[in-house]
Amino acid sequence: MSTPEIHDVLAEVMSVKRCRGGVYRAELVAPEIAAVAKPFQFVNIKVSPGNDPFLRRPFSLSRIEPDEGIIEITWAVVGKGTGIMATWEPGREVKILGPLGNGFSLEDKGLTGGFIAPLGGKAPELILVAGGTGLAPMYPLVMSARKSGFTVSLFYGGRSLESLMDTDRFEQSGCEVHISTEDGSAGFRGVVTGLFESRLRNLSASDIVVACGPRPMLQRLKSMCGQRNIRLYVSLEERMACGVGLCKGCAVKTSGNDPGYRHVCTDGPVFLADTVELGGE
Amino acid sequence: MSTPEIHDVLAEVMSVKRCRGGVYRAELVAPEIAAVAKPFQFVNIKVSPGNDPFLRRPFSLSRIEPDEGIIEITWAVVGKGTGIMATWEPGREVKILGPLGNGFSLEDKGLTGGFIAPLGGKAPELILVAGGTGLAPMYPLVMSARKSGFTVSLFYGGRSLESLMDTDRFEQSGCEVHISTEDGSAGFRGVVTGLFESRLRNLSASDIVVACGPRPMLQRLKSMCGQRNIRLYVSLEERMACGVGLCKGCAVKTSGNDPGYRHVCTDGPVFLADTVELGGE
Amino acid sequence: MDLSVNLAGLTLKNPVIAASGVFGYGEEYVKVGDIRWFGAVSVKGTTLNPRAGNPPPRTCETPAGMLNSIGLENPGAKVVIEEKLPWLAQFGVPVIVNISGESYEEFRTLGSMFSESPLVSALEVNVSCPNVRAGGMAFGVDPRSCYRATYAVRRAWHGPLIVKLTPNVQDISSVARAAVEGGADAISLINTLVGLAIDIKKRKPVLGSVTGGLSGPAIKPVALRCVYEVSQAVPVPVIGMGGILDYRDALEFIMAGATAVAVGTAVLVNPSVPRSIVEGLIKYGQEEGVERISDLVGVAWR
Amino acid sequence: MDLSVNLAGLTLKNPVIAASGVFGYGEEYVKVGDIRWFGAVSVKGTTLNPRAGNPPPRTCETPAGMLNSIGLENPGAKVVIEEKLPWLAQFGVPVIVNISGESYEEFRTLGSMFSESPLVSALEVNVSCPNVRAGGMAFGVDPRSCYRATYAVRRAWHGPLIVKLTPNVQDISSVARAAVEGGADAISLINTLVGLAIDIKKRKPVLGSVTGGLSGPAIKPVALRCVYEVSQAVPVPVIGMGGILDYRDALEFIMAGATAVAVGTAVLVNPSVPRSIVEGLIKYGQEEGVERISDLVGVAWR
Ligand SMILES: Cc1cc2nc3c(=O)[nH]c(=O)nc-3n(C[C@H](O)[C@H](O)[C@H](O)COP(=O)(O)OP(=O)(O)OC[C@H]3O[C@@H](n4cnc5c(N)ncnc54)[C@H](O)[C@@H]3O)c2cc1C
Ligand SMILES: Cc1cc2nc3c(=O)[nH]c(=O)nc-3n(C[C@H](O)[C@H](O)[C@H](O)COP(=O)(O)OP(=O)(O)OC[C@H]3O[C@@H](n4cnc5c(N)ncnc54)[C@H](O)[C@@H]3O)c2cc1C
Ligand SMILES: Cc1cc2nc3c(=O)[nH]c(=O)nc-3n(C[C@H](O)[C@H](O)[C@H](O)COP(=O)(O)O)c2cc1C
Ligand SMILES: Cc1cc2nc3c(=O)[nH]c(=O)nc-3n(C[C@H](O)[C@H](O)[C@H](O)COP(=O)(O)O)c2cc1C
Ligand code: FES
Ligand code: FES
Repeated sequence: MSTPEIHDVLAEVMSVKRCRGGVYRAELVAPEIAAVAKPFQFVNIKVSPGNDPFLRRPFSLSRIEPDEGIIEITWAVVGKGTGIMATWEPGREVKILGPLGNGFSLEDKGLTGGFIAPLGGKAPELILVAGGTGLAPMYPLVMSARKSGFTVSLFYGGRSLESLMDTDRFEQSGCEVHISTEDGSAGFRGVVTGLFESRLRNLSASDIVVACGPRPMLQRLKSMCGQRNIRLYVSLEERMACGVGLCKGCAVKTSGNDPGYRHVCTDGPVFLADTVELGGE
Repeated sequence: MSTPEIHDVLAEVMSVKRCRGGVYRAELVAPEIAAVAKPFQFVNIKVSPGNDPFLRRPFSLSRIEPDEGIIEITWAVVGKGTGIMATWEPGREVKILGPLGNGFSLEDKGLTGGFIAPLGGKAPELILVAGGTGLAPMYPLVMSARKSGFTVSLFYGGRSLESLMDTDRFEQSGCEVHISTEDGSAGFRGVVTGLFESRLRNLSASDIVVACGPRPMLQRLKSMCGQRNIRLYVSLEERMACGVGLCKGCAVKTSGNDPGYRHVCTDGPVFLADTVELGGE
Repeated sequence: MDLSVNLAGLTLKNPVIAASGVFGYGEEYVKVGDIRWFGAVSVKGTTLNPRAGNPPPRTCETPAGMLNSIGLENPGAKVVIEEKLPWLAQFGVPVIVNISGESYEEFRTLGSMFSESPLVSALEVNVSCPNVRAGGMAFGVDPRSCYRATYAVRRAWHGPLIVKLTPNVQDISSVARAAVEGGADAISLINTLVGLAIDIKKRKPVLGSVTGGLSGPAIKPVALRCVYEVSQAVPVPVIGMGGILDYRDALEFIMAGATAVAVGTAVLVNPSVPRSIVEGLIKYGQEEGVERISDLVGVAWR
Repeated sequence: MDLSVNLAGLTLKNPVIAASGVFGYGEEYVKVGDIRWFGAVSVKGTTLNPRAGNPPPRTCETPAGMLNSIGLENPGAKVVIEEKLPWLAQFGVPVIVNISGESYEEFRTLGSMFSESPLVSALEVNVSCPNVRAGGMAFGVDPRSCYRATYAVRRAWHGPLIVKLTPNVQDISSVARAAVEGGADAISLINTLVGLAIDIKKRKPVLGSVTGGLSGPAIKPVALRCVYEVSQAVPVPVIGMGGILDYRDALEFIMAGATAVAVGTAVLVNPSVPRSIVEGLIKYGQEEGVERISDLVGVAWR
């Protein structure tokens, strides 16, 4: 595990907007964090001064602009903290701690080496599967994967067209985008794992699937990919207090006979699916 | 005791400004409260949504404009709640409960009757003695006392010129204003009770003194007026939770042999000085 | 959703009760809210003789809560029976009289005095007040004395009997069981936690009587734990309270095992809180398809 | 102002200690803060054998606080002695090892194991963890068992001995006196209050292990009351903790009788909190003309 540089900065909110899918997006001025952050890293935010809410809230980086010194986060309003964030106005300053977690970079995992010069005719593929706000952390990975020569496709699903976030930036980066909605209002009618199933057949052992979304979706993917021996990485969420490894609160059970736990904030948030238990209690 | 009409309204902040003496002043749109409020009544304000701060905060009405449907409050920043209030911006909505307390009106106390047509040559006098933010509730009383034919003078003191609030509105209402500062930077050098002492000699039994300020100031006045049999009313503050008589939290000890307590929010905030104990524990 | 609940033989139209001590005897409340939104009201802790209460300051804000050391300021049982209850009866809301004795004998006397009044729907035996020297919490920290205080009232009072417990103990379930053995028809919990605040300017405790009782959202997790435990330990209904501000908090208590809930400190901050909770519960029932609020009691452990 | 304090023979350069459980063994902390701002650090509760901890979810926010049910996840005493302490020693900050045993025997073994290490400045006997089944809080709720657990360590360990108490009792002073009789040189308090939260969507307790320990500002009044009481009841110094966020909170504890203070939950929200407290205390000392922080210990009751 590398030792990330973690900064606790008072960042200015540069912009906040409500986007498609009912999510909010904010750009924050945080050069120290933008300079070193990797895909799938996150920040822990003190949403407002005072004790209500009391703990910080973790959010993935949905865009990283090291040159401009800006990071972006994208969130759905699900409770008190995210509700307050929706009322942020430009100029406000918020305390953010980051970048946190190991993130996920193809280089770190030693995955790019063999693929840049593909053996056969087919370029190695990176398949992203996202449900709901699970799309947020995907974009920085697309950026870096394209640089490493991967073909990238995204499978993204939600309840309905309105619940889906905008995917333009993915398309503009040369990523093939496949959409599913449960009500059929856009793309494939059904859940995203159903849509992904057709593609799964054509994947080979050198390809990689990275998924982020609700636990049941991740569970299903784990069994699908497991059956076909496809390498699956899952990004996990757990209730967090510190986000940096101090409290041991964000435990996730390791799979197999090992009775232990790993921690989302220091060992994750991305895990090789085989190494963790995703089963609902 | 009359039954006041109490309203819990969501009032819009119309203006907030920082004034001389380092105090803040806000105008709130609250027609229901403005319509019925009397001098020395107060409101209990939920300074911000959420639990921090948790309880409401009590503030006297420093101006009442029934025709415009506006009330004004004036405060010093002394802690968390008043600090947040200083960041209020126009357009914000705050929950305010009021008007609270009995207030102080010369009519209610049966004080005006004999004075409107003075017996001798001298008009009855109302003397106001204020220390610090104790000046805030005085202005509405000046307005109503002038209507009732009283001669009104104000004795107002603070540490220094900078610590003093603006008294223009008092002068404009035909109130004689006497200032003291401890450092001599304006008016009489010394404490306000010292300044008031010279006037005390000329007061007669038909005159009334109303005081608001720190306890030690009120204590001193009580003994000064007591010696000369001058009727003194004091406006008291106590830590409050409800502000309406539910919790019995705002107790003040009654003087004499009676071992009981009275409550600032329902029996006050103004008390005849003789009836309450002001002594520090 | 049917909001009515049955509490020790008493039917409440909704499960939201005014907690003792934040409602007085209703006279002040009517100026700021409508009593009829409450399923029942518990009046201020009442003693045999009138009490003036404790020296000020009596309250102090704390993070997400407050300390109080009111000290059972009340006009005494006689005045309550002769003046307060007849007035309060006009609203048609069941009245629970919260009583506090300094001895078993006093508890029995209070029980028989209130037996004479037809206006009392239930008695709530307060063995948990941290703010008085004699009696108060002392009876509630030990199963034996809790049993005896309950039994003293039980002998004199034949209506619904609620015993209100303190969380300032190491095993609240054993105290609850003792109350049931002593004749309690319901258990209400929690009363306040003993706390203190220091005024760093004066370098002294803030409260005139040094310690006080901690209430409000801060104590909600402790209260929920007590309800979760006690509702599984005793066969009688539990009234849950401690930090309830909205219908979601109320649902937490009900799911943890409370048959009814009480709102204390919230009333001081927001007098119309019973209405907003009742309306919130109704909306929740519609959205989630819950027919009877009582179907949710204890679902978290059932 | 002279911030140094003497704690059971140990001199700390300032009175701000990292509370056990929010600092691990320092490895994560160094990435977000400078250990040297602490007067001392108390490491994660350490057991004889490694512990994996409790099932998730392990934390949950509550009003002005949080619940945790970590369950003493730690690598065991051997790894701590061989790997963690030697690394931590480089910072020159006194290290307090917080130990938790499942039996008196285990407490004694832990005492003698840590006696072998020259890197331990003090032992803190944790008889107050609400999150483990065996041992944990059980030893701290009863004066006799607290005495025995303390004495078990005392026989094996001759350095400064701190006993950490739980507030989940009805009379914390008698437990504190028992610890002193058992050989404690200092008392630290408070550990967390037992609490619970319900997930109203799932209709189940939030935490994987149902109940958890409540910490943070919410519990500050309870902690202050315990410090105020215990510091008057025992002749040894008290380390106060529970909800301290800033230097004002620290002053409240010191005035209430704490010789030193510890910060727990605050570190999770704001890792650089020790620095801001130390700087705040220095500024306060200048403004108020206080020469030694130790002059303020217990002024609220002295
Ligand atoms: C590493 C990580 C990265 C994340 N990235 C994003 C992101 O990019 N965009 C986004 O919208 N959300 C993200 N989340 C989830 C986000 O942190 C929670 O939605 C947020 O903390 C909820 O705060 P709240 O105050 O609005 O909700 P609360 O009022 O605290 O709770 C509302 C609901 O959210 C659930 N919840 C609370 N905290 C968490 C948590 N830490 N993890 C999961 N569920 C929780 C509760 O169970 C509850 O049902 C991430 C979480 C983690 C752990
Ligand atoms: C009837 C009444 C009328 C008032 N009118 C005014 C007014 O017109 N203008 C004005 O500036 N202030 C007024 N006050 C005082 C004002 O309510 C307090 O200054 C305010 O509540 C402090 O809030 P805070 O959150 O800023 O302070 P906190 O952080 O809560 O406390 C800061 C300091 O203020 C003290 N304090 C807290 N609450 C009270 C209280 N209720 N009474 C007295 N001291 C308190 C505390 O001891 C502490 O030292 C009035 C108080 C009462 C009871
Ligand atoms: C100001 C105040 C006065 C109280 N007085 C009483 C009382 O007289 N009798 C009693 O049994 N409980 C009394 N309580 C305790 C409450 O009834 C309730 O048990 C406790 O406050 C927890 O609920 P809450 O957090 O909703 O306030 C009082 C509480 C407060 C805040
Ligand atoms: C996540 C977490 C883990 C904790 N682990 C321990 C522990 O291992 N041993 C211990 O004695 N106390 C433990 N505690 C209790 C704290 O040391 C402290 O006593 C308590 O949290 C109150 O202080 P606070 O409000 O500042 O957090 C833990 C607290 C938290 C929040
Ligand atoms: S959130 Fe604290 S260890 Fe992960
Ligand atoms: S503040 Fe509640 S009775 Fe006066």
